Amino acid sequence: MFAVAAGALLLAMGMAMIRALRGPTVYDRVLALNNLGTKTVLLIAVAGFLTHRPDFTDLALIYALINFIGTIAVLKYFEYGDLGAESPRTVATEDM
Amino acid sequence: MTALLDGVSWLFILGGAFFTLTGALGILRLPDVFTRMHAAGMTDTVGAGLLLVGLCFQAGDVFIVFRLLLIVALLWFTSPIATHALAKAALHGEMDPDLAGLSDPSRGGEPSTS
Amino acid sequence: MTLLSHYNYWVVILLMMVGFYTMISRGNLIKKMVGLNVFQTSVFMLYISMGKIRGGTAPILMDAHGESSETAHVLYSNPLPHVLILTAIVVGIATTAVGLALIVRIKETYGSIEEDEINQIEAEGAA
Amino acid sequence: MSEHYVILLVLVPLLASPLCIFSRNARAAWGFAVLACLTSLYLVFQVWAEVMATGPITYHIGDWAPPVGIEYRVDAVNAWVLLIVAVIGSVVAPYARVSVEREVEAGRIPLFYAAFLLCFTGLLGITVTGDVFNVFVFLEVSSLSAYGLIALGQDRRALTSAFRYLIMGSVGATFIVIGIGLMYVMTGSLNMADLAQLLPQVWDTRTIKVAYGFLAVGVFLKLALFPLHLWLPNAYTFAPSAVTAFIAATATKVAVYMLLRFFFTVFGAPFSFDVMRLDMVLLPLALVAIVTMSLVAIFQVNVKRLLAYSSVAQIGYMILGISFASVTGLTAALLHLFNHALMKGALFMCMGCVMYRIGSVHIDAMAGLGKRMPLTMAAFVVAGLSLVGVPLTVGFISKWYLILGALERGWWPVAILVLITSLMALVYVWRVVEVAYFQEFPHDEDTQEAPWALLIPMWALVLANVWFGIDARTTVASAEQAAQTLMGGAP
Amino acid sequence: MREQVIVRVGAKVLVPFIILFGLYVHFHGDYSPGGGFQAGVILAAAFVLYGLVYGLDAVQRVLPPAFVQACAALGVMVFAGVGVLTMFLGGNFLGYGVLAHDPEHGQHYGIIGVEAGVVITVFGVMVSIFYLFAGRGRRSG
Amino acid sequence: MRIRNLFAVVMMAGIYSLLSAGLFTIMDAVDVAFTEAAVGAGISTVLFLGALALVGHHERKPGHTPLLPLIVVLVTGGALVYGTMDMPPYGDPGNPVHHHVADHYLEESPHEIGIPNIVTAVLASYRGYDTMGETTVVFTAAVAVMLLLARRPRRPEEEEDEA
Amino acid sequence: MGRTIGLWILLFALWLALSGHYTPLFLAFGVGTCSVAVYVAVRMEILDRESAPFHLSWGVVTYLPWLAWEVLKSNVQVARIILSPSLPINPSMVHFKGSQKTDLGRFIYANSITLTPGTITTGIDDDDFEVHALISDAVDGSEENEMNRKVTALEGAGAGH
Amino acid sequence: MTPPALVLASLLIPALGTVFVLLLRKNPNAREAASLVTAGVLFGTVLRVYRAVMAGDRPAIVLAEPIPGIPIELEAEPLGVLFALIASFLWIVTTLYAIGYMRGHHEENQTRFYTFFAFAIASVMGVAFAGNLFTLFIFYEVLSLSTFPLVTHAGTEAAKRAGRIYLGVLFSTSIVFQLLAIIWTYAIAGTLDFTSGGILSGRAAAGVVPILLGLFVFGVGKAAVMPFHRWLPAAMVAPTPVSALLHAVAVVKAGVFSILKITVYIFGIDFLTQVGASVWLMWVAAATIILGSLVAFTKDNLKARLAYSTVSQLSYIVLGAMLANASGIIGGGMHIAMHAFGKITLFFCAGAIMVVAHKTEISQLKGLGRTMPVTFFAFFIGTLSIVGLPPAGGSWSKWFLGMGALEAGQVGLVAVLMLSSLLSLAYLMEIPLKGFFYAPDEAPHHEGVHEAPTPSLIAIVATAVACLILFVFPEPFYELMTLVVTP
Ligand code: NA
Ligand code: NA
Repeated sequence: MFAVAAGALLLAMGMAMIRALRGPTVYDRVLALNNLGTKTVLLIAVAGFLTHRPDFTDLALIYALINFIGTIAVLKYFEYGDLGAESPRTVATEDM
Repeated sequence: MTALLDGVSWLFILGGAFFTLTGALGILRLPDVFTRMHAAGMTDTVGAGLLLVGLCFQAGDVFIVFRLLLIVALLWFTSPIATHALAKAALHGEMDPDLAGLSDPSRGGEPSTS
Repeated sequence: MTLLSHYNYWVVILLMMVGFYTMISRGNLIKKMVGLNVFQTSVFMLYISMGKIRGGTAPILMDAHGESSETAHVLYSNPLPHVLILTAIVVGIATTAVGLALIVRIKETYGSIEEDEINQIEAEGAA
Repeated sequence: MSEHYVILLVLVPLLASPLCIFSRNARAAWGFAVLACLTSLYLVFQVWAEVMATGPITYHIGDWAPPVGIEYRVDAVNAWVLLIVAVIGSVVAPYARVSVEREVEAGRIPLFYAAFLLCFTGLLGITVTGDVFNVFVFLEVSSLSAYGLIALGQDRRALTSAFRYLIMGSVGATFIVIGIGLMYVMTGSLNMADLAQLLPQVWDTRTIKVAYGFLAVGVFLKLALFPLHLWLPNAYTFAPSAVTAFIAATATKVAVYMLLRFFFTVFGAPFSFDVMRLDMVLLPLALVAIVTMSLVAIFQVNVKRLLAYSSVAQIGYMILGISFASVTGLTAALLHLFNHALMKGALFMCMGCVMYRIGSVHIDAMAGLGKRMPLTMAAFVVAGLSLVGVPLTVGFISKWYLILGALERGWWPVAILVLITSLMALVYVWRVVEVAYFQEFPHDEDTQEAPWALLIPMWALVLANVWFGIDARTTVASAEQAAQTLMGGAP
Repeated sequence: MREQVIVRVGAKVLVPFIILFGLYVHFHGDYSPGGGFQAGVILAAAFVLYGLVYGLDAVQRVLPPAFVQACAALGVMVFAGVGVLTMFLGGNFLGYGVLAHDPEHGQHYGIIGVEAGVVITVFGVMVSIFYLFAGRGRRSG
Repeated sequence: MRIRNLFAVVMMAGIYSLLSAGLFTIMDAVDVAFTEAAVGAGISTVLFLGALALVGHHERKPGHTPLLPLIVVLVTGGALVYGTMDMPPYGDPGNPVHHHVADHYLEESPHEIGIPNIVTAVLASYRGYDTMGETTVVFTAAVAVMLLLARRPRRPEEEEDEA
Repeated sequence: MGRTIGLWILLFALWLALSGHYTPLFLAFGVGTCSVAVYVAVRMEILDRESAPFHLSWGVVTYLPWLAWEVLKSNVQVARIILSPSLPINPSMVHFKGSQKTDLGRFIYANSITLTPGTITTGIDDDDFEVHALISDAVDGSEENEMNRKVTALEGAGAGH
Repeated sequence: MTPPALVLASLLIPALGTVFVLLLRKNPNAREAASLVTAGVLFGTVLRVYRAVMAGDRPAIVLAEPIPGIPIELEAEPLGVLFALIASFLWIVTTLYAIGYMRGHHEENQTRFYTFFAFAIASVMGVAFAGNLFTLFIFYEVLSLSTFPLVTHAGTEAAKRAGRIYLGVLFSTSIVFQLLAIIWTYAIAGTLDFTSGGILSGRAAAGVVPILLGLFVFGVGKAAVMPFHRWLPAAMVAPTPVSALLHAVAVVKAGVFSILKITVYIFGIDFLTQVGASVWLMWVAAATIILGSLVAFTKDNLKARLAYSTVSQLSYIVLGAMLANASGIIGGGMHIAMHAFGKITLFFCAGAIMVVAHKTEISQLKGLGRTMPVTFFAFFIGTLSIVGLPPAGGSWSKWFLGMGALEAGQVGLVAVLMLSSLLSLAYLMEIPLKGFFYAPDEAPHHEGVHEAPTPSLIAIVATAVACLILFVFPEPFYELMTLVVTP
């Protein structure tokens, strides 16, 4: 049962990976990355059951958190071109 | 009792796997970043939810169940925020969503990413 | 026999070399740092696979004081490579931080993060 | 308390470094640095004296016995290298105050000393430990701080030099980690003495040979052995003067120590020379390094760069001594480790004085300095002659043992080559001397001698060049004992 | 991002929980995966998130740069300080056994102490580095 | 495949690190996976983004492909593969690496230290000194980055000066 | 003050649920941890009706199951679209008027929209919600209106506390 | 003072002299007086060492031990005493001469000149009293360095170039060949002490000895054996007292002295004869003798001609050493003395002509002997001594060298000696002949020209007379050399 779930997750991760590689826009990549992160969270959770050590689920929790913050950072970067900005700045097109 | 529990968790886990895979397929198939967001949302919401709840039935420890549910809660809380931020950023980055009838996947706001 | 028992090391080595190649062949400084990260992460995998025992589990004891006979037979993977790699990961991120800070300063002073452009600017400056 | 000296000598500078951050005051940070270096020197000296008198010292960190825990183990070899690092640190730290005030902006000076102390800590840590992975950790402490320090140079090329150093250094460190991993997978141990016991059983495996190769390449990168030296010249040229003086005199020395430690103690001389034929690798590399780098040095116009290329050549001498695979050869290498630290430290400190007064170390800018800065340039002459290997300086002592080692092996062409390359050193030193003494001074009339705060530490090193050139009994005895330890196998 | 309702409210809600979780990971490092280093990173992540959403100035008002730099330095001193303490109590450096009558308890206290050092430094360093990178881009200052 | 957009490169590196974290979990290295997740996908990504924000994310020129690095990489990789030939089989409990010191940690640490997470026991006690070194490395990185990026008043003639 | 204590209690409950170690030492750690987290929240000035919406507690209990059901339904719908070979999508941008009074209300409404696959809130301008829909005819129905109503009710229910 | 202290004192006195010169730099008279007094005291000290050595004592003192087992050690033995006697005596004379020359020539930086001059003498004393090869090498190098500022004294571009050649050749040969030979010797013998009968006998393989000896002969660049002689004519740019010092006393004699000392005390003449290792070097020396003379012929510049004459004459001494028999060594040792007095006379004369008449070319000297009769007569006596004709001291050394060649069974070398004597007679006698027997080309130029300044003239006369005295009274040197060859 866990193996089936892990297999499905790996397959889904592969598909997200293809999207991450193909893009075509950065937003597609961010989307794929974020999605890949979620699947990794699930995979880690499943792996715990698969290895009969489900007590490491904390790891998945952390992963979900980090994944979220990473995504926010990426988007902040794309919206403001700067991680410290408080108000939006016009982003020069050549920087994109 | 264990058999019933196993059956239920099978059901949930298979359901979660199904929605996760379908979402992944959507990410591949759908034409632009906005439509792909809908597919990605499936993984975060029902895919993750069903899968993790399915795992709960196998945990056999209240602490683990609690953690699994916490993950579900966290995903449900953060996923829409992230998706919203992504959509907003994409719009801000001068990405035009492909709207009805105008499907053209090559049209993007990112000149150099090919 | 070696073929089957070592293929995973070879995959790791392949990944390692991808990182290494990116690091030493690319003129873009950011790519060099990414290459370094990939290279190092692959080395971590090499170490971790050394520590893995088939049928083993994470070296977190199921029974803290080893008194229960129920868990006495449990096989744990080797904790030492994990410890070493924890340190190595931290060292890696530290190196990355310093490298990126240097790249930022290089961009500020040279206006470029391409190695050949920088070399050209330096050559002109020296002439 | 004295049994804790081996650990305290690392802890004192380590703990002084955060104090620099807390104090946020340039003068206080400098004070911490000087105090820490001197305390460390005192402890190192005590440890060295004890090792020379009674043999190796071990210290079990965390009270765990060696293969399980990390052990400090000081024998004649690392006691000697500790002494080198501590002496140079204790001379450069007092020197740094005035030099750094001129070359580094005020706000960064506390950070400068924090980084300096960390670099010092790292180098001592590498040297004192008996655990191969611990070597890597402290190697990174010293390297990361060195990158930061080098990048502080006023010329913008300091940044690119630091970055190149970072890339090459990280490759080196990663190779070392791979080598350690392969050793570990075959033995299950990380303790040097333990490895020395375990490795002979797996000598014939390909894994161990590859481990050896990776360690070798990694260490070669760190010690800038030709042709892996490309990071060094610019790094030395563009770093702030005090940093160049410190790093040039210590960092590559510690890398040479790592080479000795890995190849002689851990793998053992028989494996290195009978199985791996290390001598046949080192000999040609060393010779090419010595000849080509000396030649390149002759044509440099930036004197710091000139000295940097000279350093690569001088590293060649150390490696050459090691390639003789004999007690005499190793004595030569270990002596040169110390002696070269003294001469290059002094020479780069001279450059610091010149930089302080005229803001440049271009050879043309030094015209007529012999009259304007007589003490500085006199120091340059003495240390330069030491570099050439003139009798009554330490340089001569190194050359003596090096040639003796070559002749012992019957390699008289090597001996001749060593002598000819000393002449090359004479040429590049002489170019500077001629400009300084036989050309007119073009600068403003008011350029004067460097301040005493720079002159005194510099002259301390210059006089050490002469002192240990006139009486080399202590240094030779120490180096010889270390060489015997290395050739004897187990530490 | 401050004017963005959704992200702003989301970050607000999350930050205390991230901090809680970071410290939880820190204190339970003996029993489950995690420890000082991971905890330091998670704690730093909480402030990074706040900084991303509310701006660098806002986060630096809450957590001044001098404070995090001091943290970076302090952690090293705490770690080494535990070792020095064991030396004064008659053990070797980092020989925690002497910290209590029962060596096993001593080990516990020692590990808690050094892990505290790790978490303080890692937190301080990660936030400091974030400040430096995020602050570098702004030409105004 | 060459990706000229540096952002994409950084993201790929993030994914790589993420996948390796998964792999670490499967290979029982949960602490490592935890750290790799926090560092590789978290801090490292934020750092790279911070840097990209300052340097732009475009690779200017298509990089030429020099031969030397390729040779170096092939030789290095070849040597490593050669070295694995005599390595003990993957996952065999009888490998030397699992005995000697590792045995001690697994068998004695419950009595000597008494905490279940042996990685923590080794990290904080048996090899606590390495961890102090690691903490120092982190601190060093902060000092170095501060040296490089701390703000300073901009001077007009701060550009280059010839040595 | 009540909110501060409330958050503290919530966090401590979470700690207890996570910890599994109830020795005095670990309880002390928990107390310290929660205090630190709350202190930081206070310093960040993020402790308000938005970040600690205890006033909504009861409303949420009824709202969440309904939302979960909606999410499940729309998931099935989107899955069918993705799996159908012709990929029958009809993307469009639509605007909703939200009747919420507070940012928190809008936050809940917008996220609820996004959470249900098929619609994504791409922007909020006061009461105007810009939404990207996968199939335009799926959003003109009553679901969003019902969701709007329920969220407003939830918000309103809390307002009295 | 005890004899070892006297040996040390002979180093310290000139070293102290440099200090006095520096202290008195403001007052030229006091400065010169200090130089002279120092020189006198030094000579007195060396004389006392001489007496001790003649009494059979071998005073020795260790200064330091840079390398374990290889101390810096001073030891007075007969050969060294011979060299020290000559050098310290000629220092007095040269100083006297320099006072006149430097003032008459209005040289700049006179203080620097006297300082390094004194320092060079200190190094010469070190060379003379070196107790082992290592010590010899050190003082040899210090001598090179301390004379460098003297060579480049003028500070012109030409002087700098000459200085580069000077140091280049001397350092290259000493570092590449000599140092190698020294370390090789140490590797073979395990010691570097100068020992009667040598230290290599029975230790070095027969095949190695010729190579090792060759390394020493060429490695001692100061002996100016061809092809490493270029530095010597190049150094001609120096002021004449410097040339006198370099070519008559300090530098070149330090070179040939070293070769003699190495031959006798490192190889041992019996060992050398036994393995026949030095034969090839005899012919190298012979070639230098003839070639040096021939080149001297082609030079019109007086100092250049004297320089090449020196190149030729030095190889007499090298030849003596290579003959490796008692007569050869005695001849070589005595030629150090005889050539020193003869050649210094010639240089003094050349300097005087330059200062007074501003003539540097031989072709300009016609008739000048009539206005400077003393100078030219002194030149004549010096010539006799160099050529080896009675009644000048040079005839003794030539005699012993010829005897040595015969004893070694090298009749060909006797012919070489004869031929070179004829050549030197020809190229040196031209000068007094031109001076006395040719009519001046342009009469008015010699008007107002008188003899050299008095201090210089005293020096010239003193050395010329010494040449004559040494003919009738060569015993001190002969006795010393006998001690050298009889263990
Ligand atoms: Na949605
Ligand atoms: Na939706």
